[in-house]
Amino acid sequence: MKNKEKIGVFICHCGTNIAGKIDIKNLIQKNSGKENLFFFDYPYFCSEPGQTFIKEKINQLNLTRIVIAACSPSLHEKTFQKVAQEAGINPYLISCANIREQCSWVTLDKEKATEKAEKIIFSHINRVIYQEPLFVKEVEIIPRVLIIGGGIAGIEAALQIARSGKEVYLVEKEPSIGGHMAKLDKTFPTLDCASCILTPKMVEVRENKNVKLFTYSEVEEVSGFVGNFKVKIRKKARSVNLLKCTGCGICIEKCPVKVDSEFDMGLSKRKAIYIPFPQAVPQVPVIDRENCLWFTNNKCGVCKKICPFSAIDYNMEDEIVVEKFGAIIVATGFSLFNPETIYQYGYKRFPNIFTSLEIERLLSPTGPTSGEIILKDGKIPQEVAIIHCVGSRDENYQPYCSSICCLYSLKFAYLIKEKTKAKIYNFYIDLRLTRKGGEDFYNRVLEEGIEFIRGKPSQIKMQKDGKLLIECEDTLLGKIRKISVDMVILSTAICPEKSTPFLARILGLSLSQDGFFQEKHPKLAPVSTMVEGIYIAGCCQGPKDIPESVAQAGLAAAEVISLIDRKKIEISPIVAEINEDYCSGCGICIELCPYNALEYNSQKIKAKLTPEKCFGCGICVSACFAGALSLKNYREQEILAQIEGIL
Amino acid sequence: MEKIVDKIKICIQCGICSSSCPLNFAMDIPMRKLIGLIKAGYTKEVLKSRTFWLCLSCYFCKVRCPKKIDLTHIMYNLHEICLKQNILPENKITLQIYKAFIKVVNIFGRNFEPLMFFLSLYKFPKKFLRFLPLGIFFLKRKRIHLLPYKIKDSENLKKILKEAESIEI
Amino acid sequence: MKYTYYPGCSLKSTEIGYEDSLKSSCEVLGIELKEVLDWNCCGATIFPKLSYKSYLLLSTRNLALAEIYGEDLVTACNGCLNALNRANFYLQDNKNVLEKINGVLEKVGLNYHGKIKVRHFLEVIVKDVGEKSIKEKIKKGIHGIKVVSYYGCLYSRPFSSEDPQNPYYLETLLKILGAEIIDFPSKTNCCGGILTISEENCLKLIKDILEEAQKSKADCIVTICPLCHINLQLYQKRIKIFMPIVYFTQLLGYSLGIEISKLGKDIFSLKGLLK
Amino acid sequence: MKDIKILGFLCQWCAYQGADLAGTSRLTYPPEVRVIKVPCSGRVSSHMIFKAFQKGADAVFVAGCHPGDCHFKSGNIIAEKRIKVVKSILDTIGVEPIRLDFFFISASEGVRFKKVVEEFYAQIEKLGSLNLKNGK
Repeated sequence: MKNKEKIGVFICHCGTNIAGKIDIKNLIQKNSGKENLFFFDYPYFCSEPGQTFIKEKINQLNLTRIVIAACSPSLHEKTFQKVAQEAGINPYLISCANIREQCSWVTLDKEKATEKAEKIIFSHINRVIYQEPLFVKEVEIIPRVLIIGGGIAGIEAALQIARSGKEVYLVEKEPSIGGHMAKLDKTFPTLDCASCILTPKMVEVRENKNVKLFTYSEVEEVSGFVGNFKVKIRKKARSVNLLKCTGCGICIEKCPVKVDSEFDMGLSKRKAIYIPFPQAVPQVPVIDRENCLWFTNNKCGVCKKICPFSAIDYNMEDEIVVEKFGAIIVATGFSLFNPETIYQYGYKRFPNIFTSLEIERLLSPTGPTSGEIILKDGKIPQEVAIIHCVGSRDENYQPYCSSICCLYSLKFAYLIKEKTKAKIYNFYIDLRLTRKGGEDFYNRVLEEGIEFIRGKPSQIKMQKDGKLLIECEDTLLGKIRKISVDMVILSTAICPEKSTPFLARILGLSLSQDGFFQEKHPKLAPVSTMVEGIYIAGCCQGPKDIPESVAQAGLAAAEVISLIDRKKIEISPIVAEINEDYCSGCGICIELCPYNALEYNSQKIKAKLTPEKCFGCGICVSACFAGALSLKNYREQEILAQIEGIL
Repeated sequence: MEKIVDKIKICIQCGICSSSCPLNFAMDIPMRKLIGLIKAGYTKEVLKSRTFWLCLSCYFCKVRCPKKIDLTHIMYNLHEICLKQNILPENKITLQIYKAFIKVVNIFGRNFEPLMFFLSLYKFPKKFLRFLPLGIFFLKRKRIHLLPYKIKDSENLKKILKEAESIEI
Repeated sequence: MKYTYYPGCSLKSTEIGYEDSLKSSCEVLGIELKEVLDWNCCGATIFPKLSYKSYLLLSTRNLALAEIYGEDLVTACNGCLNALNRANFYLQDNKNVLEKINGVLEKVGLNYHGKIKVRHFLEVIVKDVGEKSIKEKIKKGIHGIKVVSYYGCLYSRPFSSEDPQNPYYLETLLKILGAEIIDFPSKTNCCGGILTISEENCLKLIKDILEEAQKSKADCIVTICPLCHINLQLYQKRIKIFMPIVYFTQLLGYSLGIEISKLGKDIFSLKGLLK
Repeated sequence: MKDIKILGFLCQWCAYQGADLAGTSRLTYPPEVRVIKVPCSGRVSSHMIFKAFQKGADAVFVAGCHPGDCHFKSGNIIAEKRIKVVKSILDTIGVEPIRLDFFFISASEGVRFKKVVEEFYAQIEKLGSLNLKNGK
């Protein structure tokens, strides 16, 4: 086809990132003079003057199509689309050639890189000729927000959004909100009490009329798109009527069954009907059907008999709630690494070895020992060891740094020293105390006379006298040391929450290498995801402390509020198109479409497309033998032209 | 040596290898330090050390290393480098055992413990005499073959063993 | 069930009892073993120290010979298991080295394609034969015998489907046979290997193991490796701790009703306990 | 010998991001490997693959998200199946089926992207360039 379009090709130097590898001057010289092609180069086209330069050239030369040869379209395609639009060209008449991530950065040889860049650029020139102007559509945003996870991040985000007057659904899988923070005793480095600062927020969640609380509930299905997500929530049968119950607790008192308390990390017992902890929100118990005698043996029934408000309902069934949301925030937090898999540290094999959350419960005044640090035999420990990086920074387990263990280990050292006067050893590899006040706190801990040994212990052995022997090389002294202690604390790693892969699948999010949710951009879009309208906050994105989680929650809330206040959102025009004249009515596409956007029109014996439901994957297009279907911006002739150019 | 440096680049000197080693009490340089010395280029000190000659191939260091460095393999490499430069270990018997083992395998294609035992210790009469009663006590309790078995293709094996020395890996 | 069998040198020279008990147990369990034809030493832990290339050649020759049979290769010696596995994985990761080694092997008409799996006999019995069919064939059982299981280093480290520091198949098997299992934290500690001959320090390792077994009041230590077996047995006189050491195949064979005289002499030390 | 040309179709959610990550991590791979972005690996039609061979590609690969990770639920699985069919067609017309392959590459697998294309490249290099006598 003879090209009648005037095409502007803008090649970016990206400083030396591209220009250092690709001989742009030569490339332009070789190709200048070709009919209807206009080449330009510039150090940074993404910069303000760079953008102005493009606009000027468009207007001067009356360009009709644009090819930008620069970094990956994932980064700046939007920027250049905007530039084109401002200069009067339809944003879908530009094409971005990726000559940085997929050419200059991955090729050693300069000549080869230049050759490859040329091919890439020409493949986009070929394609841009065939591109057609497309126009974005607008849809309304539903002013309701779903937050998954009721830990500190979820609570903070919920409150921020609710305060702005928008409706929030807060879904938590446990019987109470509060998350891990509710289990903590004091928070580093200021040593203020965790529940003293968390409880008021939990109460506010309960009081705020804009927050609809769904505890003991899980998200099961998500469909739709930004502005209009359709979500299925399963409210697990609590067996206690939330409206009738006053939280008097008489049922709990009379329940005969005792099982390990999850909240106290198995260090104390709870009943089969229980409220996980005193400050729980809501203050309504739940029946653990796996252990309740009524459900296991069809006996007992004491709680029902005794309840003065007849709030107990054994016949309660799971309830499914389906609701539409404009945006979703995921704040599902983390799970703690199980050190049982590290055989040499003897967790669960020997007594008096604790994980960090277990110690938090021991330290807590509301915990199983009312805040006293005691051994299994009731004695006060004389020597305590704290082992850092258990499961973290270890290729055999979690390769990443869990970020907060150093500081919480120092916190344990300080608090235990204060309570027991024991001698305390910290076994560390590197101390990473980068948070505000971290170094001051380190100094305070050093002044307390707490010992620091740089070395990763190789094993913990049980001695005859019941003490635990830690073997370790003190790497600063170059000496093998064997230290016997009464108690060992394992500063265990922060792992992705167990439901993370499932949620990633139903939400369409991707996971990073560590198994946490992947953010859209590590620096500039830390709480956004690749799916528009879904945000992440807190530890589900990676290990972090409370201030960071709160900051992320605030940012996620701000993003959501700004999204909803836009009232309308543009949706991508890249959808399928059908030419009914060609359709033979075979129905293959209908079966393949993942979104039910195609239906069978039995009257016409043809497929019928609903563009609003289409997400633009193009699966139907490539399966259509008749060539009746096409995908806008990725039509067959566009891609074929691109193939021709690149080879 | 450069190949070794390449493998230990990611070492964070945590010291778990040193304290995991069952013979760490007998070493002059802890393993972690040995790795550090290699990294820093103190090749002479490294090769003079007796640390790696004590390697029992128990792989505790390898499976516990948080960076998954194959330390056992590095210990093996150090043996090889030493022999190439003719640096011999303090404990002469260790090397003699190794040499005896290789000799027996070279001749027969398989190992034969009694013969290997003899070849290892006959140059060290004191040690030999200490072991003799143990050996006899042991042999009395066992049914053993009295003569070594020579594999059929032993000549060819010897030939290709020699040839293998010339390949580059 | 068919397997290719690599005995290793020890089973053919000093540890004949181990091989006898292994083979007779296999017969009862219906396992068909085909010995690799004209196999050679695997290189153990000694060849790789002095010349890694020679070691690769030795092990690869065995692998190439075993590949002809097409079944999984089983061995009952930890040293051989480790040497063959190490070579196998190394060559699978470094295809260029495999090509070079094959270049040498071709001169004796061999070629290794890297397609074999090397396994320990213990794993075969627990995983492939399985609890059900062992239980069906048990005639006597070893009820009442208190055992500690000692794996040594090279069974679970560094290549194993089990926890490298806490393997459990041996306990699983002994439990099936009816023995009383005593927890033995030193189960994968090192016995000193070949260096026990030259390094007096290694005696401490053996002493620690024997001491712990004695303290736990076990009747015997069950081993799965000829070298561990020799080390634990040989130095008892010098350390002055006496403790019967038996192979797992001997207890297995006994349970399956094989005559005690066919199982090797080690098991005589347990005669008083076996009914 | 003339240069080998390899064309890849990468889904924009996973494989293309993986290729970008290989770039951001400054990993290198043969410059003869060139890629085209598609919205989903399921968009790649058999027509496009044949066209690529016809226009001089010596090998073609399609890469999408890992099973279960597809942004469009199942486009990658459909693509994988389609590739198998196209492979058998290639076989009947005398093109070695190994010149076409399907890979699962996630957005976080920059290193894997490099590894996969390098291995694929080496495999095709051994095979030599494709000689299509009279086109198709």
